[in-house]
Amino acid sequence: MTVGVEHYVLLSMALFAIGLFGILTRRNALMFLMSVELMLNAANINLIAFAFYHGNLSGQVFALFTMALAAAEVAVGLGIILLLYRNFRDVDVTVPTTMRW
Amino acid sequence: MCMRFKLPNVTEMNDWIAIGALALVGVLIPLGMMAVSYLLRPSVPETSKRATYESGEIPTGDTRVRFNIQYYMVALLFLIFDIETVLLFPWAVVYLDAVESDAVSLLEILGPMVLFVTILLVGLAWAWRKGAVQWAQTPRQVETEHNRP
Amino acid sequence: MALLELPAWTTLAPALLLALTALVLFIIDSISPDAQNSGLLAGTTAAGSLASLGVAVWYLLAGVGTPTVDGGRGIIDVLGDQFVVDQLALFFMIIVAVVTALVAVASYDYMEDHTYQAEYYSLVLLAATGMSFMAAANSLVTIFIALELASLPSYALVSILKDNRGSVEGGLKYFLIGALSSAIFVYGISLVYGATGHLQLENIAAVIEAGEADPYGGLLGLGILMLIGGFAFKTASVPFHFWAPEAYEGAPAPISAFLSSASKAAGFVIAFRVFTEAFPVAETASAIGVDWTLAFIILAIVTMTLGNFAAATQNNVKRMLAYSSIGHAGYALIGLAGISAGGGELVMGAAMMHLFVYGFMNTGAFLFVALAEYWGVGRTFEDYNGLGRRAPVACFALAIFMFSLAGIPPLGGFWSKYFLFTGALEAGLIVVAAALVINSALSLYYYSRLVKAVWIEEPVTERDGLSQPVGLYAAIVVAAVMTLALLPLFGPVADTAVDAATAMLA
Amino acid sequence: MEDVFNYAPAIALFPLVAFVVALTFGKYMPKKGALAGIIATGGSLALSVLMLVAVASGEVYHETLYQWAIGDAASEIGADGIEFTFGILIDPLAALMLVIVSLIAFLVHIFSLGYMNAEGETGLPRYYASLGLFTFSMLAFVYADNLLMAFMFFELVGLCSYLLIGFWFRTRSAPSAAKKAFLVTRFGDYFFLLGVVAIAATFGTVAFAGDNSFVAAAESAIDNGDTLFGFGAETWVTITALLVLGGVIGKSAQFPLHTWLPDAMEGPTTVSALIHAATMVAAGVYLVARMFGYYALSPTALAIIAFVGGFTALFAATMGVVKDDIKQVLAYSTISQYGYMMLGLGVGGYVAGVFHLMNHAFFKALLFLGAGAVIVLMHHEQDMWKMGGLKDKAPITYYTFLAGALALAGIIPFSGFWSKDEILYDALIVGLEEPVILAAYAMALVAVFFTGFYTFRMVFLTFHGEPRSEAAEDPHDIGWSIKAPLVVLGVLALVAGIANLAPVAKLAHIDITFLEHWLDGEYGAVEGLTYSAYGELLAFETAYIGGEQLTVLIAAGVSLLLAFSGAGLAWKLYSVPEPVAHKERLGGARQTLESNYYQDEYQVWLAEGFTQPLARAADRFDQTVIDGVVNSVSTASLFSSSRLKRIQTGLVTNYAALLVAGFIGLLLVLGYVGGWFL
Repeated sequence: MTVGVEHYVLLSMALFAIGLFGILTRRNALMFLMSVELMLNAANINLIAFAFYHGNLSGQVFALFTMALAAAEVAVGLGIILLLYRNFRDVDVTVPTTMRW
Repeated sequence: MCMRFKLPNVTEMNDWIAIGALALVGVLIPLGMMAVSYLLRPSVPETSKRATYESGEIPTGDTRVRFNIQYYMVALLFLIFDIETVLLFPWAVVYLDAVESDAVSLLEILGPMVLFVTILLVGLAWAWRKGAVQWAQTPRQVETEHNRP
Repeated sequence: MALLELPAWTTLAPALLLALTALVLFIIDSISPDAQNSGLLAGTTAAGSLASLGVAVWYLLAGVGTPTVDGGRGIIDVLGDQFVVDQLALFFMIIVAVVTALVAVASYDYMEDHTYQAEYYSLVLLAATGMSFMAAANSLVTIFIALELASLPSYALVSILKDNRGSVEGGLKYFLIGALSSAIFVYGISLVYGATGHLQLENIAAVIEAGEADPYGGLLGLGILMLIGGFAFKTASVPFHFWAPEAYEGAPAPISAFLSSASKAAGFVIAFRVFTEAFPVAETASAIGVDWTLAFIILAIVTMTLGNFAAATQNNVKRMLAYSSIGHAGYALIGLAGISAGGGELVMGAAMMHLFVYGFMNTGAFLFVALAEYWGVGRTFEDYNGLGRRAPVACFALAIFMFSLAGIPPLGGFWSKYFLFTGALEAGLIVVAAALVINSALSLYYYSRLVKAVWIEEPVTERDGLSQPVGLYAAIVVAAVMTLALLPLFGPVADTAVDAATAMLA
Repeated sequence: MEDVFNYAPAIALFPLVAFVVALTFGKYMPKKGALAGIIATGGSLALSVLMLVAVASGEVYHETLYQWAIGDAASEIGADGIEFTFGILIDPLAALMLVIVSLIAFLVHIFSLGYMNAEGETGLPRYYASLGLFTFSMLAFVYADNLLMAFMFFELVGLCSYLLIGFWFRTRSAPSAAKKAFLVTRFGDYFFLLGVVAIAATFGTVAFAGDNSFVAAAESAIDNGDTLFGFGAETWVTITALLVLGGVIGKSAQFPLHTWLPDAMEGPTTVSALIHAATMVAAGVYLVARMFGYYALSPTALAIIAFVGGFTALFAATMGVVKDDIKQVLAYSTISQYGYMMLGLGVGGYVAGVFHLMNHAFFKALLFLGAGAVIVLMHHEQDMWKMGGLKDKAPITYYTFLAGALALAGIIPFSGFWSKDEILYDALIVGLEEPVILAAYAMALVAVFFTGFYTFRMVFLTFHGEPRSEAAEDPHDIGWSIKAPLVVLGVLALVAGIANLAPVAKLAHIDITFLEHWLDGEYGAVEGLTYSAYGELLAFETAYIGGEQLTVLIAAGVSLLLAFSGAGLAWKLYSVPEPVAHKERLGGARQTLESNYYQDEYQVWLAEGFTQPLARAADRFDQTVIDGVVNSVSTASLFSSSRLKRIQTGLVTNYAALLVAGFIGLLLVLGYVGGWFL
């Protein structure tokens, strides 16, 4: 039994679902961020697997870009989470609810 | 999700059933054990049980240790500049081949990366001037910090 | 004009100029990190965006991007088809540059005493660069990068008022929803890549047209839906709109203007390009079993209804505008819902016109809120009561923006909505057209409420004379004049938009 | 000569400029804008004469100047699209009318110097501005080349008359008279507008002339036997023609929409002269002449025009008999005379109708200006019973007024005789075959008697006998600016008949019917807009009483006899040193006549008894049902709004959950439609 591309797809979907689950349940901003990273990496798995499957490199290159962008996103995100802590004394994303409706 | 995934090897689905069953069993056994122990164990709540395990030592202070903000700044900078090397890597792989081939001039292979690094350098210079890599605060920075509203 | 002699990458100049200006700002700030020369910073930003605007207009007039059969200089591919400069791209580059310029001028007063001015302006320019590149991006790779380049500075900009709880909360929500959306988006890209083996839009279309993607219909369908999710986030469409009310309300008002006008327009341009170039309606439908326009029909109706209904009972002016901005995204979505195998250039052109007009009237409206925040009069409708007597010019401009947003003839907002309406009818989308009419009628209620508050109601408290900040006033007046000037200019704008749409659908 | 036509737009634009100048700078100008008006109308007159000469030399002008809308809806007859334009059509009819209008306007402006300026009126810039706008509208209306443009300027004419009738807006009566004029004519104009829309929708064109005019289209539709909107082509043409006629009846003060005109005497007398002679009232009849080819297609419409005209002629003339106010008498005479014109056009006497329109313009302007002069003489007294004996004190006024009166009464050889006789002759020869027309003819004939009577009653009461008041004994001076227009018009009233001496031509067999040749396009005309072209369309049969010449003689003789007997009766009753009123002899009819046949009363009764309750009911319906629906819709919207916005809970985790739920919902819908789950 060889490892076909469909296995990678299932793996990435599982990873994606785990990330999504984390987003829906975790209230800690950092956990939220990490869940997003999981989802991005799920996409990366897909990209590299498909690049291998289709025999072209564009998927792999795109995965590199995704990684770089994910890092940049984390940087900005951490900055915002720091501000969150400063202003609300907590990193719970459900705390700031001054604006609603 | 049972969408129209046309998996190439339909006959291998039998193996999948086996794997699925294994996974199910693998999940059910620990869950069952936890459930049994939950039902059987005696419940004696005590504060020391909830304390952080420090190999017998009594823990002191808060769990969360506060770091200096400078650690954070440097970590962020490291994160950004570190990840950019990922983008340098494929370029480095093809660099020699490109230099040797006649189809691509040296400017075409070198130019974009020089530009990329230049932009990074501008960013680094800016961060430097803003004091992001300053390990200790200079008197001047302390002063301006005070003057801020 | 020695245009043809210039290398192809120079056609990206409108975007590159914005990036260059951002770098210049970094250098300025590196040279004197502690000086707060807001005039220099705002001036440089405005100059850079005006240069971008000028170049884009010049290109458009010179025929860059116009198909050669129409007497233009042809659609220009850059970097191996990763970018493409055509009329569509230039049209939206113009919108982005205009809004950036207005926001930069207005920020001069709004951000006067702020600590992080250099960061502010360079982030604005970087986001604008991203939006400008979005207009030209022609591959899913460049689209994603440009989109992130637009998004990341936006997150920071929304929360740039570091000690303001609203600003931080808005930024946090914007960031979290944005991160989730971009994860969904990039996953959608990976699925489309998996189904077709390409990331470049024409190649994807070629694979789909050849029927080679048919075995992976499920992958492709899910991927397309996830792409729609990414666009919906950028354009603040339901159900990815949740960030918008809080982000717009919490952000500095010029940033709200920037995001709701330029960012939305940029989101639409990639949606237009991806769905017209990569996923031809009929062939994609045979691969995934359903017209993707269905998704946009649903989104359009739900988005405009939710936006307008939620706006109707707001007390906070800025939040009302935020919801109205969601409603307008619903209107513009009709441009995608109305595309069909045979046509749709009219309705897509109408959506482009709407975004163009919207770029002025909505920016102007948010800048008025910026002015009110500058004066410190308060945030609710009641706080705005009687401003017309103190500041007639700005309030007159506000009335123009409101009536144009509501779509009162003969203002520009009416014409673009009218074209959307006829386009929807032509495409047979009677329900969408009806929703457009009902929502427009409802929107008149809350728009006129603001005009009434400003001009008719008695002020709740006596207030002294209001100052007249030069930059904010200039930006508001320019936006108002342009909203009015679009009356005679609407013909050329409409022609350009429909030409661009026709070229895309050809 | 062709180049002359390039200046055609200026004919109308001059007065428009005068309007702007008088409005903006009138206050600072020496004569408060009068000079601007005089120069402008003088210029218009000069250009109009040039146009007349150019048309006489065989040129015509038909040019579209500006296209302001194109529709691509197909019309009922299948023509693709419709264009709405502004254009100029100068053919013999328009050229003639341009000269008349600009001449009268010019003279009225001059007269105003003496009538308004010298009397120290206030608000003169407003007066001259309105006059300029009035002239502009009428001139543009005259050379409009399509029905819609004509309608627009027709409305503008109405607006200007409103402004001018209400010039003395501080009095009680003037504003209400102005409102009445506006509303009554507007009532007719509704039908006109409907007619324009119907014609546009039917034929896809509103052009008067050319191959793609609605007249030509209607003709071919009738020839092809088309069915238009479920009617036969001819029936539909009749319906649309009658709709347009609604506007004509309102503007030209025909029964039953004539009631506004006598009240319009509240305006300055100069304005009355302009309204009655050349602009407002003339516009209606001119419109019929302009689109005569269309009416010629429908004998029914023509017969209705003729009958309404004949009836109005008699009806108004009887009311004029009992009036004491000099301007009131003239007002009823105007209604009556326009009845004649309608009769003339209605029986197919296109030339006769236009001829009378021209002659009437001259003598009615003359009479009104003369009356204005009398009013100045009398220190603004208008009651004829307080005048008398002015003959010797103001000879120029007397003799010119007399010339106008003779023309009005139709006494040979004054101009009125020739045109009125021609109308009656045309009516007679058609009437011998058509009983309806014969009835109209009979009424018009009787009206001749009354015309002679009230005209000379007015002359005798005003100028003859002994002065009956202090003012009449010591009249106010009048200047050259009053006398000069009177003299010009007096000469014209005497000699204008030469233009078309049809009876003489028929009896003596000499070719002197110049106007007929003119309108028949012997000098130059737009194809299809000529007398003979109309003649071919007409379906009326004619007959003679023992030969053409005898018929001519009988017609002329009878009408002359009646005119003389009317004048003679007036002479017997009123040409005495101390005339007394003879109204008692009328018995029960007196009250009816003095109340104008209770026309106002029944129209007010209609308005109060029928329209007002209907309006109240509609208002109640609006207040309760419509507003109720609207309010409940808004309440429901706002309520759902306040509920709907609650999904924005403020908790970002909820947002993420809703986002995912929304996405999955979309996925389910698309997957269900696309059959992904099968």
